[in-house]
Amino acid sequence: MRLHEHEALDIFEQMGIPVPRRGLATTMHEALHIAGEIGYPVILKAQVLVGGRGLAGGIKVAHSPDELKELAEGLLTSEIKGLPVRKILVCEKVEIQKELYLGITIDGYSGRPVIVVSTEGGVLIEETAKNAPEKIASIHIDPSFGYYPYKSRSLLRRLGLEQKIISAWSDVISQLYTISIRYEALIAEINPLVVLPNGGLLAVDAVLEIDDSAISRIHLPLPDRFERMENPLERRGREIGVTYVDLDGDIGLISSGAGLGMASMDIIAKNMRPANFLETGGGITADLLYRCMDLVLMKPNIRAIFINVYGGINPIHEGAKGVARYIKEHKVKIPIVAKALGNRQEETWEILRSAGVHVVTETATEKAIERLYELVGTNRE
Amino acid sequence: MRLHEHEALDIFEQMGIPVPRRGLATTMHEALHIAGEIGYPVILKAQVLVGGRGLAGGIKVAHSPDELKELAEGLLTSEIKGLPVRKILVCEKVEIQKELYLGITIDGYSGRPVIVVSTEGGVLIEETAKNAPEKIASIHIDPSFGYYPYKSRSLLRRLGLEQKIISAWSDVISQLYTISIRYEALIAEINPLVVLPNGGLLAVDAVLEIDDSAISRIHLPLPDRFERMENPLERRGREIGVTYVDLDGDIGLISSGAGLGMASMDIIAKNMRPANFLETGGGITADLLYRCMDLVLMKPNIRAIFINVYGGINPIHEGAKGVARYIKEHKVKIPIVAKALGNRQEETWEILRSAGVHVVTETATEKAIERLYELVGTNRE
Amino acid sequence: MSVLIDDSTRVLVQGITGRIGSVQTHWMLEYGTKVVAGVTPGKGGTEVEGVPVFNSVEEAVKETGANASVFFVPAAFVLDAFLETVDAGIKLIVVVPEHIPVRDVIKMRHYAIEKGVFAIGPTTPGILSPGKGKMGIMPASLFRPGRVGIISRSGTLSYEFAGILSEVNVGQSTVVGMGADPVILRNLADILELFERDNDTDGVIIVGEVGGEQEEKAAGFIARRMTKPVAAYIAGRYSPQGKRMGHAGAIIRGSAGTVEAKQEALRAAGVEVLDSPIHAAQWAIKHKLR
Amino acid sequence: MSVLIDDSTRVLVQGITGRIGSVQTHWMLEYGTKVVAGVTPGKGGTEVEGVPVFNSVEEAVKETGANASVFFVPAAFVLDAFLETVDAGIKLIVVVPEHIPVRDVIKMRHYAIEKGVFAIGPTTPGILSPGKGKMGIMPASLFRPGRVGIISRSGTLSYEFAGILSEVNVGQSTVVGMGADPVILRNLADILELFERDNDTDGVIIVGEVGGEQEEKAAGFIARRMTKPVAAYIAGRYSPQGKRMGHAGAIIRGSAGTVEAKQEALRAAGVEVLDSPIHAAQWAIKHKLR
Repeated sequence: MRLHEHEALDIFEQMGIPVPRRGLATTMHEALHIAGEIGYPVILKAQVLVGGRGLAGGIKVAHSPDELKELAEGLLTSEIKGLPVRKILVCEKVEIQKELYLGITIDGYSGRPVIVVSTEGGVLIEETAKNAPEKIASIHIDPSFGYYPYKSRSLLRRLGLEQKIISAWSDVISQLYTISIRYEALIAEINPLVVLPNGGLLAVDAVLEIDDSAISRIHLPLPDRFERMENPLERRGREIGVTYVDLDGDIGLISSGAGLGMASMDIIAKNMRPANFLETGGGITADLLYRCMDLVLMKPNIRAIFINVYGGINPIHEGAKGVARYIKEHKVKIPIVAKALGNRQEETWEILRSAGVHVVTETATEKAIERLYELVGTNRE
Repeated sequence: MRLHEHEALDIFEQMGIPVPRRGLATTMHEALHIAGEIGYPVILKAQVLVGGRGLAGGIKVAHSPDELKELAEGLLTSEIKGLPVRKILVCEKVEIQKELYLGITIDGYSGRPVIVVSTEGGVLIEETAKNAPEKIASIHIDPSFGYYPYKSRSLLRRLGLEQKIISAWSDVISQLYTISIRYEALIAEINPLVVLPNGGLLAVDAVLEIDDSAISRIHLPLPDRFERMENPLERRGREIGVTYVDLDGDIGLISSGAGLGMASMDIIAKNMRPANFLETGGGITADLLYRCMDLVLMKPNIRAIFINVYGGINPIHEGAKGVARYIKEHKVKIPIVAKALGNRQEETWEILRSAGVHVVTETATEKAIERLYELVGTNRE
Repeated sequence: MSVLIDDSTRVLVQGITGRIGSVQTHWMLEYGTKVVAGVTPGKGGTEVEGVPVFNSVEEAVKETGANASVFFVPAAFVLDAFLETVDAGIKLIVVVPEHIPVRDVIKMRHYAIEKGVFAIGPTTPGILSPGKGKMGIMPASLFRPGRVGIISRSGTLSYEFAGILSEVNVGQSTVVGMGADPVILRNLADILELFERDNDTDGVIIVGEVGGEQEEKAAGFIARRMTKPVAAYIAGRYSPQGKRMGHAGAIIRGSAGTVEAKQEALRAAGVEVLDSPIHAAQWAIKHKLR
Repeated sequence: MSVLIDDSTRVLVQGITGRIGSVQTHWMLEYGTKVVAGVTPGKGGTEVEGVPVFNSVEEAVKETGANASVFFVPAAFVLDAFLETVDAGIKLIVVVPEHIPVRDVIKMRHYAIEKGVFAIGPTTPGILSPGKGKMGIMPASLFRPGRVGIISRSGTLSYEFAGILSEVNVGQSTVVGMGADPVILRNLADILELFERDNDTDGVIIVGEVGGEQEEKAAGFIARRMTKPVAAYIAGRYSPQGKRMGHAGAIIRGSAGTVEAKQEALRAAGVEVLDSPIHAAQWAIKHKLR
């Protein structure tokens, strides 16, 4: 789960990390009020869960109430990379002497937490990593030994910084590391960590992504995981327990397994356009596939559905019953192609066929999608 | 810091360990009210911080309101091993099928936490350890690997228990281990852990001793460390930052270092009686020794004072100034013998001598106490 | 011999009394796997599908000589059970469950490696050696014996590739699901090494996915050490990106983890990159792998 | 040579800019100790008593060749600084401060032992080799060179014993404060072993205390391995007991940790048990130790 910037800043502040004065606004009037308390100029930051928000126009500076009204109004009626802006964070604008980078994540390959720092923070940090690797330093944390502050001091000395910054920054690293443990973070990041004219540090942005699998054991206040999903179809997917990603095509997809789903999308995309990605996970039941059919068809103008499932851990014959029931109850007329192999495959085919589903018995998804393409072609209006 | 049984039971309960229904009473009427709510018979337990409380008459069973009145009244006006009983815990009396033992402590020699269990809990547990060691099992926890529940299951299997008890007991061990970490416990103990007729477990006693050096970093509600000290002189010692133990003799003692203090007591005790143990630690100042003199003399009938300090980390010449000032301001007449060696010893002797203190310049404490004995002998009334 | 599973493999099923554990035990037995014991604390003394259930791994190993374990334990209990299993001396562990906290996986990974245990998963369909046995949830009908190894990040795509090969009479030596989590218990390169050493394997197919850096790191291993032909398919070219936040991962990897970057790294290591699963068949036939 | 401190010892003082750190640096230098560097993070570039101060142990070691460290760091920061010191390659560490949480000491102890570092303390007066140098807070005037080793749990009692010997012209080879906490960084038996191996030591006095089991365990070592005469004094016979709660410690030890139990164990190992510190003089003279 990714937290919004304002949620992450609140957590960082509780842990003692210096953060800017700020307030969250959902209307232009709220923004005006907050800016009045902070004093101009202020920064307006769209609270949307995408990277590269600044370059996409989601961050503005307002120097006066009039300018703020215009900018806040504009942001609150805009979309950033397809996401509507519902909230904006109004922040004090500080004088920036230098922008640093601090990130803590899990290095998947070595299976250890890693702390990454750079003296060249800001939006182009990944460019810095490529073009000036000497300005980046990182340290892996041994999972049984754990983190200690001296590790940060040693890391920062490698960047050739003055001791005053090392001391202050090392404190921020220790605090962020504690957050990353308590909140089971996959990513905890401050970019930029600003050096103020007085030499102090300020975290002017905050990223915190929590391990979904660990949420139930984090005994700390957390925002609701479902409410935050902007897209109603994706939220519905979460509710019924499947991964649903909304796309802009017209071919519905139900698959078991993320890899199989991705491969299906890749093949569909060769000459059609997927309407969604849907991955059931290992918990298929008749009811689940009934709901999946409903979810896929919530989107208007779906021209066909492709079902691609394997009976390994999943009882696909049960799933088939749900699909068949949905088709009958809702009198689904668009073509449905299914590839369903594995344990109890013949039984599954039987159920699907009797509901009018086009069952493909070859193994290759390519073949099934060829069949789908024929049907969609025939069916084209 | 040792917690009272009722404080420890509250913490155990919060963590999910099953504990008896109970209430804390400071008066007979409160006890009556609590017993009424719980239902008779009830157990009355004196809340005093000593071991062996049960054998010393601190635990009683009341079968009726009349009996409770008499017993509660009796307990609340009694002393257990010299400590006045100010509070009693009124507990439900359960039917006991078996008494188990569970303790978690730090094994000082190997420097590791250790979990100790026995199928023969109760007041005679240390006898069991000697006479029936096969009924005791223990497991050390590697400090970097940490504790996991399977360690408890494996430990309990060694006692030849049935699986149902292993499962329930293993849960209690995991909970108590978590407590021992969160509360930086030196000892966390349940004795007895009672097996009920329905096979469930109940912690009917609770010991929790917290590492004083770690208290400042435990961010959990804790009772006040000073208020709980029963003895006003010992409490005063804590307040001024020294270790003071009240004894029943008449020779006052001020020493730097616990070992030196203990050796001094051992030697004094050969033919006199120490009034106290007082150890300054490494923070001697003029003010501290002024306050130590005051503390030692708070006890009436002190016949002489022995000061035994070394100037290693301690500025003993500063300490001497405090002693001299106290003697002058309070016109102390009883004999004071001082042995003060180390850095700046001559300066120290000079200050003490000019205040009328008998300074012994030989190294052996034995010699100084011989001098003290002569003076006390002479001074005897 | 074959990779990881052979005639001496005596399988313990952890969480055998659960819904999935018991069903999968049935399928594993039906496939001829030597399932010798199950463990569910508190359910010792019972039987599932004729297999004796024990309260602890220690007892199961002692009583049955189990030397490999497959997990169907609820995610919250996997870490504890895993450490118990390592301590009991089991040297091969397959962790099927998904949704295990990544910090638990980190602990499991380090403990297993330290103790010389070969563990795969989590979120894996397991291991299947056609005609020899299986540990996990792979549906047996799609596999047939032969000499191609498959290593897949995705469970269902591993079935797809095996099925595509089987349809053209290309059999498999062993199919291994490496697991799909951000941290896995053994990396792709470690598993490739087993196939490189295996006398029953003549070529290997890697079924990868967008994200992470398993495939890029494996490319390095292949360039340096693999002598057998390798093909690779990377799923997720069409997957929507752009919602990524945080740069730390990309900075450490120095790679974007995109399908293109992975394909390029693999190609540079001499791997044949397959555009679609169905091309696996031609590749195997071209290399005369049966 | 002598135990732990010799001519090659180059001492680093951690927390050198603090009140106690700077005063004790003065005394250590005055005693002839080679104090080559100090560390206080944030105070690098300054000097204390003419000794250069660095921000990190790593820099101090690199610039000055320091190979031993003595701690005057506030208790809350000791663990972090200790691990830093071990990582910087220092092989002898003396931790003077008291009131360090026992769970911190546990981590320090295990890390030091794992990395082959000899550390003593916490709550120790340190180490003094008369005429050679000292690391810690022992007041030099009480010590004189000779061939008796002293190991003490109590700081001030170690001075007392050294002074009593010095008064009768019995010198000391090295005096070591083992530390007074429930867990210490090196156990008594480990320190005894150094004295047994030391060519400059002819006999050893152990100054113990009531509680714990250091002396009992040391008795085992002495019986098995010590060839030099050993005397022991145990303080605390008169100490009030009876407030002890909790049995776990006593159950593991299998001993009450009383003065009598310790004396008995030591006597059984051939140690001469001293009834009072002053008897150390006669013992040394009897064994012709100078």
